[in-house]
Amino acid sequence: MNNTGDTAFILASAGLVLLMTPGLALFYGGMVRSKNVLGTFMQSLIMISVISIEWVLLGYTMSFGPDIQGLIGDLSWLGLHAVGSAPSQTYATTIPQNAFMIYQCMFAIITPALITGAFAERVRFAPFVIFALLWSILVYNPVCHWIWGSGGWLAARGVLDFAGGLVVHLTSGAAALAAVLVIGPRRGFGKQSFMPHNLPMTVIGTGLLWFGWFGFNGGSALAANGIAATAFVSTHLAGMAGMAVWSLVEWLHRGKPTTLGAASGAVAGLATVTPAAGFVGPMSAIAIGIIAGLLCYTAVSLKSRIGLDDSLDVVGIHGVGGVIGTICLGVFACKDINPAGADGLLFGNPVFFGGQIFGVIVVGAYAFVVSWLLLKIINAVMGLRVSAEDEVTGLDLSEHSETAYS
Amino acid sequence: MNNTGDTAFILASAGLVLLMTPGLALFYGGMVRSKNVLGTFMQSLIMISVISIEWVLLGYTMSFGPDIQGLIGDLSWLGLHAVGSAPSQTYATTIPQNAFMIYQCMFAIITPALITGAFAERVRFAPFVIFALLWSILVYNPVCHWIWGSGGWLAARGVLDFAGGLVVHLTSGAAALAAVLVIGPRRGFGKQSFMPHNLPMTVIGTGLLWFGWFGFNGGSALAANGIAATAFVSTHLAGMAGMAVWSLVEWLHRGKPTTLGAASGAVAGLATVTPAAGFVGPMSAIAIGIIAGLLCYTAVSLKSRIGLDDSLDVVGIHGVGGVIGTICLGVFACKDINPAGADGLLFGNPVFFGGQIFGVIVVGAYAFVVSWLLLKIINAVMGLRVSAEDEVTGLDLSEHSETAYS
Amino acid sequence: MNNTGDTAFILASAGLVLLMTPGLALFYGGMVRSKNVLGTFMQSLIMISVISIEWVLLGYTMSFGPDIQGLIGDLSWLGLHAVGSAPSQTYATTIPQNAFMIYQCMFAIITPALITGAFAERVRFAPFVIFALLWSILVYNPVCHWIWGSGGWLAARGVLDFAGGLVVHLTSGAAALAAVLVIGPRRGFGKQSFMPHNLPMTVIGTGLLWFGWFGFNGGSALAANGIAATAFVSTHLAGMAGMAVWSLVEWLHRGKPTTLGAASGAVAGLATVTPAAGFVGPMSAIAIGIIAGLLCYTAVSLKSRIGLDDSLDVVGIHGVGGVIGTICLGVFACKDINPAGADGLLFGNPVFFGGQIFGVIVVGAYAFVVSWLLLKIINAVMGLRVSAEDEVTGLDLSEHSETAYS
Amino acid sequence: MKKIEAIIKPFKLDDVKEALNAMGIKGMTLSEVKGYGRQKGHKEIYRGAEYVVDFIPKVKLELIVEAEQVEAVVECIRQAALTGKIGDGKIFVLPVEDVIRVRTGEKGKDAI
Amino acid sequence: MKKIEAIIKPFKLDDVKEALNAMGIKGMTLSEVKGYGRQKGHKEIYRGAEYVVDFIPKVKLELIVEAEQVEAVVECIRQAALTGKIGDGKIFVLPVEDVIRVRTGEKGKDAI
Amino acid sequence: MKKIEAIIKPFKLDDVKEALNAMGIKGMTLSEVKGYGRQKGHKEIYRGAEYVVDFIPKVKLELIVEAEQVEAVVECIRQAALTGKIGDGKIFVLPVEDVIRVRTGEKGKDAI
Ligand SMILES: Nc1ncnc2c1ncn2[C@@H]1O[C@H](COP(=O)(O)OP(=O)(O)O)[C@@H](O)[C@H]1O
Ligand SMILES: Nc1ncnc2c1ncn2[C@@H]1O[C@H](COP(=O)(O)OP(=O)(O)O)[C@@H](O)[C@H]1O
Ligand SMILES: Nc1ncnc2c1ncn2[C@@H]1O[C@H](COP(=O)(O)OP(=O)(O)O)[C@@H](O)[C@H]1O
Repeated sequence: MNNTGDTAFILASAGLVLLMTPGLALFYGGMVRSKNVLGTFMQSLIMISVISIEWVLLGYTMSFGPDIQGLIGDLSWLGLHAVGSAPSQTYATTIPQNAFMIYQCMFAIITPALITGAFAERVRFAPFVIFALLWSILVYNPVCHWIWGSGGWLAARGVLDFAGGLVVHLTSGAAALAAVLVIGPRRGFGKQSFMPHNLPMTVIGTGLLWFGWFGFNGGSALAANGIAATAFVSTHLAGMAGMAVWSLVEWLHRGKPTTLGAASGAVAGLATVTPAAGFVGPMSAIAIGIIAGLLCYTAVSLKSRIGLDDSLDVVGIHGVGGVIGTICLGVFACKDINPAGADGLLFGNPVFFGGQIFGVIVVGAYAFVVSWLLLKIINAVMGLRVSAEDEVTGLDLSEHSETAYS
Repeated sequence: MNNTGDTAFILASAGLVLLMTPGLALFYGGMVRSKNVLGTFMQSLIMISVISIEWVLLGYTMSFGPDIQGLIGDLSWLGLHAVGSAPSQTYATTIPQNAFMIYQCMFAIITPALITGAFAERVRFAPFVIFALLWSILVYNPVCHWIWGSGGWLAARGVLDFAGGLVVHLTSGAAALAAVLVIGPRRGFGKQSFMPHNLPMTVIGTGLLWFGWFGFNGGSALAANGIAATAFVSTHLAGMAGMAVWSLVEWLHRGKPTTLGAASGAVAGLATVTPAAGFVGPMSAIAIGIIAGLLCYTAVSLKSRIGLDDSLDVVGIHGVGGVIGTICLGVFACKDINPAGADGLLFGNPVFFGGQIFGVIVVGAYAFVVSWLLLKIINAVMGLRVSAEDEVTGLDLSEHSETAYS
Repeated sequence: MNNTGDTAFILASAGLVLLMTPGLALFYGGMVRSKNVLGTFMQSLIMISVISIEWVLLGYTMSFGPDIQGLIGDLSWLGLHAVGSAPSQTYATTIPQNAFMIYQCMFAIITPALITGAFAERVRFAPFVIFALLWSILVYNPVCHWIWGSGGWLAARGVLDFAGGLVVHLTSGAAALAAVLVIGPRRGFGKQSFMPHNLPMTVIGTGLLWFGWFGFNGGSALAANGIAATAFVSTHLAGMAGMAVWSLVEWLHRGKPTTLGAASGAVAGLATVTPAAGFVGPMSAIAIGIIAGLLCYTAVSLKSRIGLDDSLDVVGIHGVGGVIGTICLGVFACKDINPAGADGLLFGNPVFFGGQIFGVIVVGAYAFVVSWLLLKIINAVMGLRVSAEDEVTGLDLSEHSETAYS
Repeated sequence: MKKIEAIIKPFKLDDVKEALNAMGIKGMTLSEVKGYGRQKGHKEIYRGAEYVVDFIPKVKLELIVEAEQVEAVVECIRQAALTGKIGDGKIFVLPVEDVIRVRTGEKGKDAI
Repeated sequence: MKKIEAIIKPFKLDDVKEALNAMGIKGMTLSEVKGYGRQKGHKEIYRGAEYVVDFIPKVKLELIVEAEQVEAVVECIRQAALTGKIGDGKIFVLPVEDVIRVRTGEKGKDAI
Repeated sequence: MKKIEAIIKPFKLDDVKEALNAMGIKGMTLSEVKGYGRQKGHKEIYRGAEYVVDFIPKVKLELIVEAEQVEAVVECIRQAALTGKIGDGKIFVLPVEDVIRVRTGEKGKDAI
């Protein structure tokens, strides 16, 4: 039977997660040069179309359809066959199944959009769209099934991921690393400095992302209950802690706390707590946010050393965040907080901790390898990069025949 | 008895629909020249004041008050008399009536705001406000009663409109057409090109509109139930399909997919599915979005030919969207999806299909004629257009003594 | 027992109130010069970190913990000890206590952020952070306990404040006045004019604030019931009335209605109705909005006369709004609307009216004096103002080593 | 060769450009400037207070032309930019000693 | 007639404008420019990395004055723009051959 | 002393700046301008319609140099700004009568 409160909560959450995609577009768009802002937007926005269509036709059944060997869902829900407004027997049994389906769709949309920050300002639109579509089918859907699909093999091995540390942040972070290696740096990288063209835009994006994250993590309880409240609280506390720590570290390290630093720390904290949100208490969430701020700041600072042009720090924030969040869950998880969860290292359960690390290795390796192959193939077939001249002109004009401001 | 889940859902939806008005201001504001952005904002924002006051005093009882001859509500709820937090016996019987009242208020606000895109950059503030007020009383309230008021004559003839294809989009689209004819083109139309001054602003607006549309269509189920989930899903799928198709067509037609094209296609899809959202299945919703993208793109392209300066394409997107959405409902409606709905042509029910076309003709003609007369009269009495000099200076300075950026 | 509808509603409301802080940052940021926009943002954003950490460790138990003499909560909930997802016996008994805790946290965050508008463009980041932290502990928490904490002495004397006219708006307004006196005007105040650098940004902020205010006032019913609907309606109506009146008065007084005027009137109406939202009927809410528009406009206009540089009019809008809203509640409150409330002067209850005035005097005086002392001390110890040169350079570069636009 | 600098009202730019094209002038550089002069600035309102903004947006055209063209070009710009109202702007003629085209290195007349 | 171009610190603009008004100069054109010179640029931080931005915002004033006024105007601007710190800017004096007022067609002195 | 005005492609600015530094030129002023000339403008699409925007973003460099440096500086800029494609820009040389440093009041050569 559908519960009105749970239904209201999940539909609201689905709306919030959808809002994160334009939010991400703004977050990224503010950081690029003004000649690339629309191109950067488009790479996120078009995911709403490309992935939604993929999801309703194929992705949902691959991810959540009846299990095959723990590896993938079968095709019995192809094109949403038999997915109506009656609740599912397996997932979110108190809300219409199409509400659950569309809520999950929003996760599938934003995940490839996250990757785009890694190769900002230099990739052609067409090959990107093809990459994102194939990536979603070959990387997102399987990993989603392994962890969230009933019968998924990683879930069966006890790996936990409340709202997407592995499924969303690590997969996109690993793909981002592959993309940086395959696509290479922007022209003038190292010589010129590429300063953000519009930091207020990035701040608006951060605000919308934070707001949406409540739906992303809170909604992952799939009901308006105590776990949802716990996840909501963890999300907020890790976000605020990440923001505080990044600002502070930058203050000590560089002499000033920056606005972009605060925004980056917030996103780092929010991303890192994602896998743990509904499984840990508030003090653990704060600890996770602090760790996130420290390690992501370090990762981002190191990056410049090794000369990788992960332009908007997808690896340093989402990749690293997904890894440490999943491992932190192995440390801080507590059954008193969520009986459906597990006890972590802190609560004397090294087995679960080991399982989380196993999950990180499996998902990270799988996502990286498949992404790398996909990018190599697409690059060989049609070329991922814009021409040197187009890169100088900027994506807005060369790829979309538009100018952002006039 | 008030149901907490339904109440939470409708209040949240009312908030979302309110947010659409600033969203629309941004969507439109980004497309005008920088000297007119504040004037464009104000035409949307002030509707929140003008229409809200009209609605609580008069509009609500005209639209939803006890029926007179199927034509209009009587005045027994004047000034919200007897409209309290107890549920209505007639409408949304599981939530406080004042929640239903304020939710409907948000629809009344955004409808005249939609019209403003047609005569952007050239109309005086004062006569516009008077027009909007009278238009709401003479066009919006009656049409709203005919279709959504209990006893409304179009509803009685079986015309369906889930969330406002006729009540919101066709009325505003028809008024927009009248306005374009009465007010005429901007100075230099055809000679100069009027490029958008800030496309990122338009993208922010699109994001907020999409987000709000979940409340607009989802909330129109008036309860947090399966129909709400169905409407939510249809909304998202039609929006994403409209975005995909418009981008694709523009790509083939002009060589590049544009950001504004993606945004326009999304709004076209969202507007077009509005009347159908809670009555059709997901594949039908996708079909509706595809049709919307194709036909709205065509309409907008033709416009320039016939030399009408529907500046921000209200006719081409909301007018056309309202018409084809209402007709598509006549085709795709399915009782298996919503027993309270109807079966469409596809499901062997030409009668219902005919009724929808009848609804389009009646509402389109009524809205166009009354709007045209209103505009003619107001124009004669006080003049709708700013002076040539003020048009050159821009609305921001001439009408509001402000500069947007400095 | 947790009610799903109430839980969904309060979590959604908590998200909305969080969104108000970036909304405020945009509202303020658009009004400053472009060299100070990031510095202005940071003063709001960092509150999310500083106050959240303070709240979970200390603030929540000080405000809502078991009462000591009606003055303050004891420390039994220090660090959220015993605050879990089971409902509280005292507050919001149908939702998880941690949901109530985080919802209240959002109020604590935005209150000191409101103050920053008073001393925009001239204060150092470090001393501001210290001030905000101490202010929250010494002003916000006690006042919050007096009025909303069970056993609070002002509550015991029958003082009512639905969503923060005293707790949020008057405390911040009084602190703003103290800050203006202690810190003094910007360089060139009176000589130069400081025009807003980006009014569209201010409009975006206004839209988000209005949207968030539904959670701020509606959520203060702490359940998805008729009172929530009543508060939601009052909020919208006072906001729209404030916007209408400010625009109109400015039109008559200066010859044009301005966009910033509309935005300011909206915020004035929304702030003023805050203490009354759940206790008054719709017509009273409109009256309150009208009074707010008139008096706040007057206050803001007078300010310039007496040469105080309350840069973004925190005193004139939030201080004055908090005062008149609380007093208006003493006039318009009505038990037919909310039995848990009171009858006001209009309904023949001068005692309650007197009590409200008493509340205003006590809270206003307390907040002003403590804020003034705090600012004096911090100023003496570390200096609140940036150097003359840094003020010329702007906060973005001098305090954060960033440039907003490039 | 001479340099002509013309300060005109922004909305006249298109007319001026067309007029110059019509007479075969194919190259120019323009920039957005703010002007101060006889033309009164506009009033702005900020929270119920009035301010006068006395720097007015103008467009500045810079063209290098051959000495013998100066007369004609100046007159052409003047006609196209004329509204007859205060603030129509000014045209300055300055001496130029040399012109070089980056692409080819051509100098003088050929570089224009 | 001469053209005076002054590159000054933006926050000094109001003072300079007032000083010029005081001596009866009623017309000028200004533009926002970026300057590069002895004055060191400022440091910016981007995600924990430091960059130096060495183009500094300046305001460029352009005024046409009669030859005999040049001395006085230059000194007036200098006084008003002076802070004594590096980066105060420069004033250039260029020859002008003719000035035309668009509105009236007046030439030379009368056009200023 | 002479004034050199160079109109170049924006993305060449860094190269030009470095080249000038290399030859000891430490001062310049630059502004964003729009150029119109042989180089064709770009196409923009607006709701399915096509427009050509024929004003192209350029950067304008202004430097005052001593007469004897002009040759060298012009050549230096030309080399650094060269792409060989249409639209590379122009360099103008104008006479300057005097230069004053605001900070010190120094005149002529010393003020550069
Ligand atoms: N002496 C001057 N030097 C430089 N620019 C000037 C001078 N006088 C006027 N201008 C420019 O010409 C524009 C128009 O001049 P103004 O006196 O307002 O009108 P008009 O040229 O019709 O008399 C001014 O806005 C300013 O940009
Ligand atoms: N040779 C030059 N040509 C053109 N502009 C110059 C030149 N030298 C300096 N400037 C301008 O003057 C400004 C101030 O010069 P700078 O050397 O920084 O300080 P100061 O003038 O006090 O020595 C520079 O930012 C630049 O805009
Ligand atoms: N006669 C002119 N006067 C002023 N600026 C000019 C003139 N001709 C060209 N320019 C400037 O030089 C730029 C490059 O000129 P263009 O003719 O496009 O290419 P090229 O210099 O390679 O022939 C133009 O964009 C414009 O800014």
